[in-house]
Amino acid sequence: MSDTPLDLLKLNLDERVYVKLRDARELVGTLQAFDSHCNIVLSDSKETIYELVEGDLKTTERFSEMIFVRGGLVALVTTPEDE
Amino acid sequence: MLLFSFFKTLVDHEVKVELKNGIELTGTLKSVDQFLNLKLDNISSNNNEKYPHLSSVRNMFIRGSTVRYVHLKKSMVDTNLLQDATRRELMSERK
Amino acid sequence: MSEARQSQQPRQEQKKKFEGPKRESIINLAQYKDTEVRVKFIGGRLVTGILKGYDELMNLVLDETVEYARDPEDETIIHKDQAKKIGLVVIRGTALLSLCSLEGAEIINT
Amino acid sequence: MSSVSEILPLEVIDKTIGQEVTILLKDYREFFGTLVGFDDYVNVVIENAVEYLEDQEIKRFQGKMLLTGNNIAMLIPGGKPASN
Amino acid sequence: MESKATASGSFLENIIGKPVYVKLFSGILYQGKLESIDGFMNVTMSQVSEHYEAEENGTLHKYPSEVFLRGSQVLYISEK
Amino acid sequence: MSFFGFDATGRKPRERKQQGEEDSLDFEETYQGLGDYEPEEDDLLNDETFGTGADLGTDFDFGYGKGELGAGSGSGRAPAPAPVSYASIANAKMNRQADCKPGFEQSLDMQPMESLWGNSSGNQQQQVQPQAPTQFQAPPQVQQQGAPNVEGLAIQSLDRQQQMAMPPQPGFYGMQPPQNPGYGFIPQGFPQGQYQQFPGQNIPPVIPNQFGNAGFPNQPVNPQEQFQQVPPIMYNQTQGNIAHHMQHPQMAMPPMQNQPPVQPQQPHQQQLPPQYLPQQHQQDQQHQQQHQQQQVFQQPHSVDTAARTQAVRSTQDYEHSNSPTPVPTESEQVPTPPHTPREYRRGPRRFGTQDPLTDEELRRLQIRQSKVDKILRHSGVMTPRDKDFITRYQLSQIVTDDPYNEDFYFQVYKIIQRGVTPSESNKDSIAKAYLEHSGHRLGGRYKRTDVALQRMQSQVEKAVTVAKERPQKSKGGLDNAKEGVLGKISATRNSKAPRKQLQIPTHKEDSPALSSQSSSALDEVSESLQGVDINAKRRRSSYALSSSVDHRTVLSRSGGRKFILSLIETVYEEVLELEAQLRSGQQPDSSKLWEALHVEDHGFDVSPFISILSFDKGIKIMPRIMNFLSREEKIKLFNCFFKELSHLNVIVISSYKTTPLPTKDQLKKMELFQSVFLKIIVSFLSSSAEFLEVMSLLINVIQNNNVSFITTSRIGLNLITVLISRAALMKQDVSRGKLLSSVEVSTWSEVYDRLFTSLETKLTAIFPTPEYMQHAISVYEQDSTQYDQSYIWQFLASLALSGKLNHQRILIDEVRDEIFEVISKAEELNAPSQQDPKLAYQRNKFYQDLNLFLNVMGLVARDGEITELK
Repeated sequence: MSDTPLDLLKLNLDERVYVKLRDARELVGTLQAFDSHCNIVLSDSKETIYELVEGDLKTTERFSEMIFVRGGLVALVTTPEDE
Repeated sequence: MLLFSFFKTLVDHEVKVELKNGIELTGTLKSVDQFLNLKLDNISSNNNEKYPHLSSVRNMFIRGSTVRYVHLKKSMVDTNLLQDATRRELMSERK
Repeated sequence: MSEARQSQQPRQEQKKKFEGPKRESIINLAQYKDTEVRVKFIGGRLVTGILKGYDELMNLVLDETVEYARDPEDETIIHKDQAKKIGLVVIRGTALLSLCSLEGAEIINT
Repeated sequence: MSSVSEILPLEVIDKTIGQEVTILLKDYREFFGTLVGFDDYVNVVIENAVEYLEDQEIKRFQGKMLLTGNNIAMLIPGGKPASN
Repeated sequence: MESKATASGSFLENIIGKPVYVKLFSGILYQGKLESIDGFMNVTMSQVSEHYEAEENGTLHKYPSEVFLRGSQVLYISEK
Repeated sequence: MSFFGFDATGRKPRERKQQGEEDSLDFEETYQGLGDYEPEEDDLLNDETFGTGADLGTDFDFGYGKGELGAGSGSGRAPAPAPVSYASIANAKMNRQADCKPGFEQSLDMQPMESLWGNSSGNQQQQVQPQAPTQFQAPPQVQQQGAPNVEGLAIQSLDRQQQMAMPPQPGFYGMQPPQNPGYGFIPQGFPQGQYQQFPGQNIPPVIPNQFGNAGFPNQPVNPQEQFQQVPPIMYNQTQGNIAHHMQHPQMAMPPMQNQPPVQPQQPHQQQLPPQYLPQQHQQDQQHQQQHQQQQVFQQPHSVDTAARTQAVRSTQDYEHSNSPTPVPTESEQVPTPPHTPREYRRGPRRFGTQDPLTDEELRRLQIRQSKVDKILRHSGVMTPRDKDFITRYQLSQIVTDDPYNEDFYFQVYKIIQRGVTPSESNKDSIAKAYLEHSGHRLGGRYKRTDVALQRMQSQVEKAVTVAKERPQKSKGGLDNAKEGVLGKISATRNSKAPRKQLQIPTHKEDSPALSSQSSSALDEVSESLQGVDINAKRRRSSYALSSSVDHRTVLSRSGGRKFILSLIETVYEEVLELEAQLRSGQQPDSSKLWEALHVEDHGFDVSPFISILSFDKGIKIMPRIMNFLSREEKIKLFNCFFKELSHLNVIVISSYKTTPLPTKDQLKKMELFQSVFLKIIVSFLSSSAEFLEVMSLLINVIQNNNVSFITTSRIGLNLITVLISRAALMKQDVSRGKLLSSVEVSTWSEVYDRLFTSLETKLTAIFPTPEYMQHAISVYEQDSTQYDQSYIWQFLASLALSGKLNHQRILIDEVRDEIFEVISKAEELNAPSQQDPKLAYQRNKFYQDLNLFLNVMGLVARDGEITELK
């Protein structure tokens, strides 16, 4: 049934997913929607932004109850370990 | 076309669009097209100091490809319907 | 597993289908054939060479090609001395930024 | 312009099948290996590849590798003289 | 949709289920078992470990469950 | 020659065509020599675009050169030739030429447009006459009427214009009124006020920069000069931009059963599963529909600017096409529009006052005008044919002949939203709305009536097929690129799907690696489990009271998380298919659905069906599944459910033993299960279950589970309560005409005994620990300060009800302490000092719950002691 990659993504509908973006950002949220461009809609999402500030790694976290993510930025999607 | 369909239901709602260059714009979504370009009305930017040139702008056309996120309210979305719509989109693409 | 060696025939047919309804490109490369040209790439690479062949998709074939190293920090600086001869080269049209003829021109250090 | 010259780029690549080739990407990356085949989008399949980043070898591979075409800038039949 | 065996197509067809390396444009290398691939070059892999450029640089992360990699970011897919 | 003056070869497009390009798009025939300017004898569209009489200018100035814009300019139209619209010319031309194009069917692509849009002067659906040039005359006057006095039009009057919009012609989904320059009419659906170009100011529509030519930024450069453009002339990204605010027809699709967006995550589902209304066509409902739509769209629903800009754009085309005056050559300065003093709003704040133009404003107008003229000089990048080509191409991307499937979310969302008026947003209104629309067997009012959407769609289909056929005739080829002067638009670049980078041989059979995945889930199960003896007697559930059970281990024993998730997705797909079949009136065949549920699949330790229910989305789909299952299948499903109750994730997380400190999400999941699945069981039991079938469910629970463990879970206890109370009810229900047969009575007493003995001495276990209760309250922030124990006393009451005297005595003995604890808690609240009504309510509730149980045995607790019930 889940023979193509997008089907794997479909399995995770309504489940928590971990999305890694191109620009050192990560999101964990409940997968509500996606399309073949990999545009994604997550609910109750937590975004983690990694930045190098004066040499050391700074992480900022932001929450959003419903968020649309542009497909072009998405690099990786999997299920989160445990939140 | 799923996301296009989704955004159409958000018209006249207030959304926060975050661009790839970090600018965040809160405004009322006025219209969207199949490339997910957005038109926002009476926008206010929350990181105004960083981007003063936006202070006088009232409505704006945003090119879809420059958008990073669009933050919405849960009340605007019927999640079960959206998930079913996603399933249908995949089913129709597979046919 | 023998890789599908593209026999001549499907290559021909495949290529033609690929182009679909031809559209003359707006630059007539025939005039540059066998002359020296300079090619800039998306992403900053720079080469010069003798234009040997081309197709509608602006894929090019250059001979006696020389690649110029770019200055890591500032893209615009060209180190003429750190040139590398790389011989016959096929250039992908999709990566082409600019192409110009070098007849009567000469690269200077900037 | 007469649309095609005698020497067609895709034919040059076609002739390189079975021989060594260096592939330069748009960024600072290069691959050197035996060209196995390529497709309409000029995605390239090479064998026993060596991956270079800014002229430094970072990885050697056995077996085949599919290199996506949308980042390929140049293909050098027979490999790049300086680097191999 | 019928598709004739292109070089890339037949290569991919034979490596499904095998251990592979997949590198993205960002330089991140993923090592694991190739589960499936589609026409957009999207990839799913299992038992995945993540490295920067090469394993020698150490493992950044190990993913317990299946991983989806987006096609437009894939630089190469190679047999292990 | 145009800016891209190429095609140096000058060969006739006809010959270029013969050059053996047999498989090029026949679409190409009508768009041959894109961007060329030699007069094309055989290009029909060319006439349609330029009109027979007009000469082919070298430049196309977007109609802003000569043609006066802003019908309300008062100074009347520039002396353009009599307004002969393209459509009429095209009609005449088409009729003459229809025979020479064998493939080109007689019906023009104009015809359907006309009938669709009718005449804006209100004669709705008048049949299409072959020559309807007059059809296109109406709009300009209407435009005139609509804007009697533009001079000094304040913003209010503009808005008023929009309010008294014409009753919306039933617009159609997903299709922008084709803005082809040839169609010089204004869709009737657009309120008249739309067409007011900002008085005295000709702002050209910006060329969609999607295809690379310079978009004219319509924001004035310097901030001070910024003024509120009314109506905000925002340029329109693509011609095909769907003006979703167009009056889309009232669609009577029943809403999805899920909660309305107003309460997005509201856990309780509506009981009645959604069904999509079977689509039937019935013409006779038309006027009734018409009336309905107008009524629906009279709400103060602002027509969004996209619709307005859309209309503005069509106006410009109309203007241009209407007066094909010779296009100014480069040298000829574009004449600035006549400078009759124009009053218009200045300054963002001053609304409504209509003071004459101050000099300063006049000067600013000048600057603005010069800027506009400077830009205009570079117009003409796109020939009208290119614009037309782009429009049709975009149209082909957007237009869909199956809006229900392609625009599913939007369509159904709108129905649900409209169905629920903000005031009564509770479940019943959804049910009512759903019932009204649905063809549900409980009788929706619209069961057989036509649906506005279907009828509207058929009307659109004619228009759509023509628009769709043209650019998509060669959809098949992967790289059927359409190239125009502005570069290559390859079909793979469209918005529907990203570019395919690879062709993967899709023949699955011979590649062994792939075949194992593609086989159906069932053979996969049997394949992987050859060793296990399928019908081995299932071991008693492994749950000792104390063992902590992890959701993952349960999953792994039923095929693994991925396997279960793929089952759920198959189930969803089946349900969607079946609902689609229902919608199209066919008799749905639910065999595949039943198979996907794996209820009868004993190949695993834990039945996959139970694991399906441990995912929220598995629970949520159950009501919709029930729609399609037969009675027998439902019985089997419930038997399987009760047999493996202790494997059910929601039982595990709702037992204070296995989940001492439940998280908020877990509590939400319990809530969801309670509201969805428990309701299904209750409704099934009450409507169609036989007595012995209830008995078999109970036996399944007792035999295959550690009943005491089940009772430590609130959900488990409720489930058992439901069963025994149902049994008790059926036993007493004399009205059903037939008393229980002796067999039924004896089975019931035997089953009761088995149940009772399995709980005896462990009855106190049904009471959660105080810490658990405290935690549950705090996590779930229930306003009440006390953990609601009513479900426990209901259980005890139903147990006592069906038990004999000795059972009741044992019950009381075992829970004596809990009884007195409740009484003492109630009395604590009775302290005279506290008059807080909430506490009083809470006190009564304590007694109420307790008495539920005590009354069964003729006792009552009141004011601190228990007495005989009189």
